[in-house]
Amino acid sequence: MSPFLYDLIGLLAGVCFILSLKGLSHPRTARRGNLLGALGAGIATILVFFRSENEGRNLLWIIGAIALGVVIGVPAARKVQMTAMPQLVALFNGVGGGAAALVAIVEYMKLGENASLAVVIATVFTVIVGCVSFSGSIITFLKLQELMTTAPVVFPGGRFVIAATLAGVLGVSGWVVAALGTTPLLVLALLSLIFGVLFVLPVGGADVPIVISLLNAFTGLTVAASGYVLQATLLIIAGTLVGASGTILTRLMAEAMGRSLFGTLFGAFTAKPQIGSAAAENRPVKSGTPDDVAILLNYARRVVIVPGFGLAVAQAQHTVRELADLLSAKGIDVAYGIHPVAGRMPGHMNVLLAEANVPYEQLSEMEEVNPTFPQTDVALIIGANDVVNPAAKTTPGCPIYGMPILDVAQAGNVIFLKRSMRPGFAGIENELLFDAKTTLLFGDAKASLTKVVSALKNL
Amino acid sequence: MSPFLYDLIGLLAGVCFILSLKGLSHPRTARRGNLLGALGAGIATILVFFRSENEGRNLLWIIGAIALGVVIGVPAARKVQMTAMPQLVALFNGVGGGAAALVAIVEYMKLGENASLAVVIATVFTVIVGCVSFSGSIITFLKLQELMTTAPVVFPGGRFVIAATLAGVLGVSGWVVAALGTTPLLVLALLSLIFGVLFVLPVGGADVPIVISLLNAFTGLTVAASGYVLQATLLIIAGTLVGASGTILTRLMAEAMGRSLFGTLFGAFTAKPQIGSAAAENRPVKSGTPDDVAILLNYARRVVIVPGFGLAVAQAQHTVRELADLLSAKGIDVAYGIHPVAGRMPGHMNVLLAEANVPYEQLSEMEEVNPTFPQTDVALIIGANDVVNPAAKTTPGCPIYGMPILDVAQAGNVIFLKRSMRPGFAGIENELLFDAKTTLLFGDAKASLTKVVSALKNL
Amino acid sequence: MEAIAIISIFVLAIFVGFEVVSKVSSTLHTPLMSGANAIHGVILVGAIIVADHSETPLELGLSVAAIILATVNMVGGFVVTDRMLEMFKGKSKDGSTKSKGDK
Amino acid sequence: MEAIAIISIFVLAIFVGFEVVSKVSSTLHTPLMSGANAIHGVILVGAIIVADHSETPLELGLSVAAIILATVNMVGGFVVTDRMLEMFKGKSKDGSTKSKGDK
Ligand SMILES: NC(=O)c1ccc[n+]([C@@H]2O[C@H](COP(=O)([O-])OP(=O)(O)OC[C@H]3O[C@@H](n4cnc5c(N)ncnc54)[C@H](OP(=O)(O)O)[C@@H]3O)[C@@H](O)[C@H]2O)c1
Ligand SMILES: NC(=O)c1ccc[n+]([C@@H]2O[C@H](COP(=O)([O-])OP(=O)(O)OC[C@H]3O[C@@H](n4cnc5c(N)ncnc54)[C@H](OP(=O)(O)O)[C@@H]3O)[C@@H](O)[C@H]2O)c1
Repeated sequence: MSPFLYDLIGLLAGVCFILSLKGLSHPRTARRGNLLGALGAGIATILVFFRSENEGRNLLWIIGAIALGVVIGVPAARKVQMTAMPQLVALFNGVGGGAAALVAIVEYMKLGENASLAVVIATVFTVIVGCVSFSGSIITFLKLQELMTTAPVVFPGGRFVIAATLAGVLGVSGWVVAALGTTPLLVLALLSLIFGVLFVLPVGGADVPIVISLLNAFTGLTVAASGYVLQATLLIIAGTLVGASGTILTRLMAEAMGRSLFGTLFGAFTAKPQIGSAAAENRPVKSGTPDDVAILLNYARRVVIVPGFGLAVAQAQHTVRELADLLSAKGIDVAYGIHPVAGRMPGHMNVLLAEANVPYEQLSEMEEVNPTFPQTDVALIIGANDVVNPAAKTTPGCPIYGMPILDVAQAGNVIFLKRSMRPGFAGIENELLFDAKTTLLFGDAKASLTKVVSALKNL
Repeated sequence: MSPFLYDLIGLLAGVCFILSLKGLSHPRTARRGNLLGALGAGIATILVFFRSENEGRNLLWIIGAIALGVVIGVPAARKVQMTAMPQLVALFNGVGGGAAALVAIVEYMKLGENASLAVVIATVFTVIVGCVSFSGSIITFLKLQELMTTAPVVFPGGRFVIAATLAGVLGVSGWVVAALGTTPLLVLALLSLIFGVLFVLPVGGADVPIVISLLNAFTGLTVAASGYVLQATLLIIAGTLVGASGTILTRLMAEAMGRSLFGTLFGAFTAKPQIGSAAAENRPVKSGTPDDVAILLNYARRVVIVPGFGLAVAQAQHTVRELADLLSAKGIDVAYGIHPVAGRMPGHMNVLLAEANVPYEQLSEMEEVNPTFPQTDVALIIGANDVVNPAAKTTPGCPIYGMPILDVAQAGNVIFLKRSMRPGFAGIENELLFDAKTTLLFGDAKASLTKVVSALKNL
Repeated sequence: MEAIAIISIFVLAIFVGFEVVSKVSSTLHTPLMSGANAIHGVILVGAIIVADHSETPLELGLSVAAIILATVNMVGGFVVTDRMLEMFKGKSKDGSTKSKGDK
Repeated sequence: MEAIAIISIFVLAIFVGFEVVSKVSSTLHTPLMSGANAIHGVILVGAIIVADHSETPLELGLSVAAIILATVNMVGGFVVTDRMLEMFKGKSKDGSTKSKGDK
């Protein structure tokens, strides 16, 4: 194919990516946007086989590797539980970053002494950022999958280790630029992998999605840099798009969670060993039976349901809808108060409740629902914890301090459905559990809800 | 200056232009946006003197011409009346288009036989569109300045003349591409100028701002094409930006006026000689004195003031504010109903009333104020006509048919302040003037308002 | 510059132009149009380039005319836009130092 | 391609990226992140290019690994995004044919 035609079709794929991001930003066009992105990616992948500079080597290897990737990726994406989606996204992002780093390394081996200074710098950038993105994403995956603690991991002197690693990364970068060998590049990759781990470890659970989004933007930039090295305009465009939109998205997410982006990023350098978290106390709480809960609900005029991560774990979205329908039928005003970061990914609760066909009008965003709590008789909190934890307002220095919360304490009665006294994702105690107007109903959210529903029917 | 540095600074100017358009889209940043645009233009202008390919010829001529342009442009822009701003914008747009056409012609003479096909095509495009933009803008200027009729000018067989001219333009374009001489290019320019005139003549007054915006976008594209011919990336970026944003803006404007863009553009081909417009009738109307008006206002609970072009002409914005303050002081609920195309440019009324320090909360957009007319006792229409003309709803085929209007007929009483029975910009009769609940107060808006204010004080 | 680079820049600039103004409120239509209008006055750069290499009097005459027109477009455009926007600014402040200039 | 062309494309693409997503509602944050994530899977193109000119087994091994990783990123990313968005679509319709797949 003539280089001009090749580039022109590549540009078309780039336009698909732009339209894809544009589509994904509006609810009505989101799905089409995603399909357009896939179309662009498909065009780009087929196109590369017609590149005029191709040497036609290793064709079987290439096709085999693609097939293997499809065989791994599609089922993983198809079968994953909704609750586990965030970590899958993190993982996909990580492998993307890893791929970019590998591409840069191979191309560097190939170019050897012929690499221009700009190319070497782009390579160093890709290797560092790609590796950080890879190992950092793995850590976020482990945190989200709860294969390791979700609380910030801070060890004494940690910030010096991190600073030293960073200095090492920069030093070795200089070495690569000066000496131009494969060995320093591999050392650089190794150090960057370590840095990625150290960078993400001290990030508190609540900030994990922000970090994923940031690493996503980073990976975009490595793709752009690879595009420069490989002289592939499409990669420059696509990578820059993702880098820029990812940066904005990270900022928007941080805003939605009331976090400072700077604080999150440099948590590594500022975090102090944890204070007063997860201190299992033995104070009295008021626990109730499903009948108690049913009675409270039955005589309410307005009920706000606050769903959280536990609802997703228990897959209780259909049961909660049944309860809400029952209450509505009794003339009770029912609304869902959706916190932007309830669950484990932004919009998690909307997705789950949409799946259960909850009418859209009943879903209220935090800003809408907060002013109505004083007129609310019962706040029914199902598997949520951090998003209603008053510590976010009252305890400076706790990991969620500054995050806007749902003001359920203003409601007449507060009911928690959870399995135990264990804290939520951020690992901090919730004072509201001990409040006089709080009733706890222990047990799996779905089982508890089922019991409440039948109790309510028998009233 | 090294070409790379030159291009880099040029790109910086391009970024200024992007930020300028971005700033201009938000009320709070609009002014800064405009300054950024001026900064970019300044950078670009100074930069071009350091271009490495410069031959350094004609420097005095160049500087003299710039000085002359400044001496003409700045006072014109500084001294113009607010009411005459739209036509000034049209004129500025036209001269820009003319400049682009001239640049293309000179470069073409220079290149002669050396011009590549792509360059010739870009030149032809620039000459055609630049000339259309030039002569079309002059006609809009004449219409807005009321140096010629604002009604659509349609002569029998007009559409054939236009079609023939267009065919001529295309034919001569082919001649230019084939024969590559200066003569055919000048013929092309001449035909394009004629086409521009014919294109804009049949456009009805109400659609003029849309046409200005469209010609503005066109001029942008010619600048981009010139950038291609002259290999000046900055011109490509700046021109494309204006072309794209101008196109969107044209669509938004057409939407705000409830016009179909297609209908406006191809008015030339579809317009039929005018029906039933401006037929000066001799039917009875109810005219009143300033005292009558003052009494009506005094006993109202809610008054909506509808300002129009006549308010701008009479410079009555301060007097109208005085009246509104007086009414408010009497406990009467006062609002301004702002039609998006009242006056002669979008936002015209907002500008005028802001100048008179009318509180922002009192300005209501059409969509807000229309539902309140049934609860309104008096609609006070000051120098407006088309924007309250029910013919837009009732008379298919009239020039403003389909434009959303302010529903003043729903109010208890309607008062018109105007000088005569003459129609408005679109040149069509307003039935509302003859309505039983309408009172007319003839005279210049400012004088009438002053009288009403003093009558009101004496009540 | 290569054709594909020019086309890429062109396409991307279209998207930037579209996106950047797509949310503008109708109040700002006129100033935005006027500001965009001033921006295309940057054709002045092109006019200067052709004037710089004009050899015949005809070429020089035409390009000097182009410079004058382009300068009027650019300078006048920014000034008139600024004047329009000046009207808006008083809203937040008390604005007692305004309302001069056009009567 | 010339350096300035690349820089221009880079700068313009930054603006496009910024503008295009700047109004997204928080409900769509996750699908958007996931979709953008899938888009950078286009590094697959780069992986294929380096695999195509790999000569030593080491080079080939690394680039085959890169292809696998990039394909997982790209294909998996689009599929998972689609699954997330599928949840939203039922809102307007009656949606009786949904709510399968993840229990
Ligand atoms: N949305 C996002 O973008 C995102 C992403 C990553 C992290 N985060 C963070 O995640 C947290 C979200 O807050 P959240 O209030 O939704 O969740 P949370 O604070 O993690 O609390 C979830 C609660 O659900 C309970 N639970 C778990 N499984 C349950 C089951 N099967 N049945 C009943 N209860 C169950 C848990 O208590 P028991 O163990 O006692 O049952 C826990 O208290 C915030 O810290 C947020 O910053 C959010
Ligand atoms: N806003 C825009 O973007 C724009 C741009 C171009 C065109 N237009 C078009 O302009 C029209 C605007 O509608 P409009 O209702 O504001 O204006 P209009 O329909 O043009 O009516 C203006 C009225 O003001 C009266 N008038 C003029 N000078 C006056 C004075 N000194 N004192 C009192 N009355 C005076 C005129 O009647 P007398 O002569 O009897 O006094 C006339 O009836 C629409 O057709 C619109 O489409 C709008």
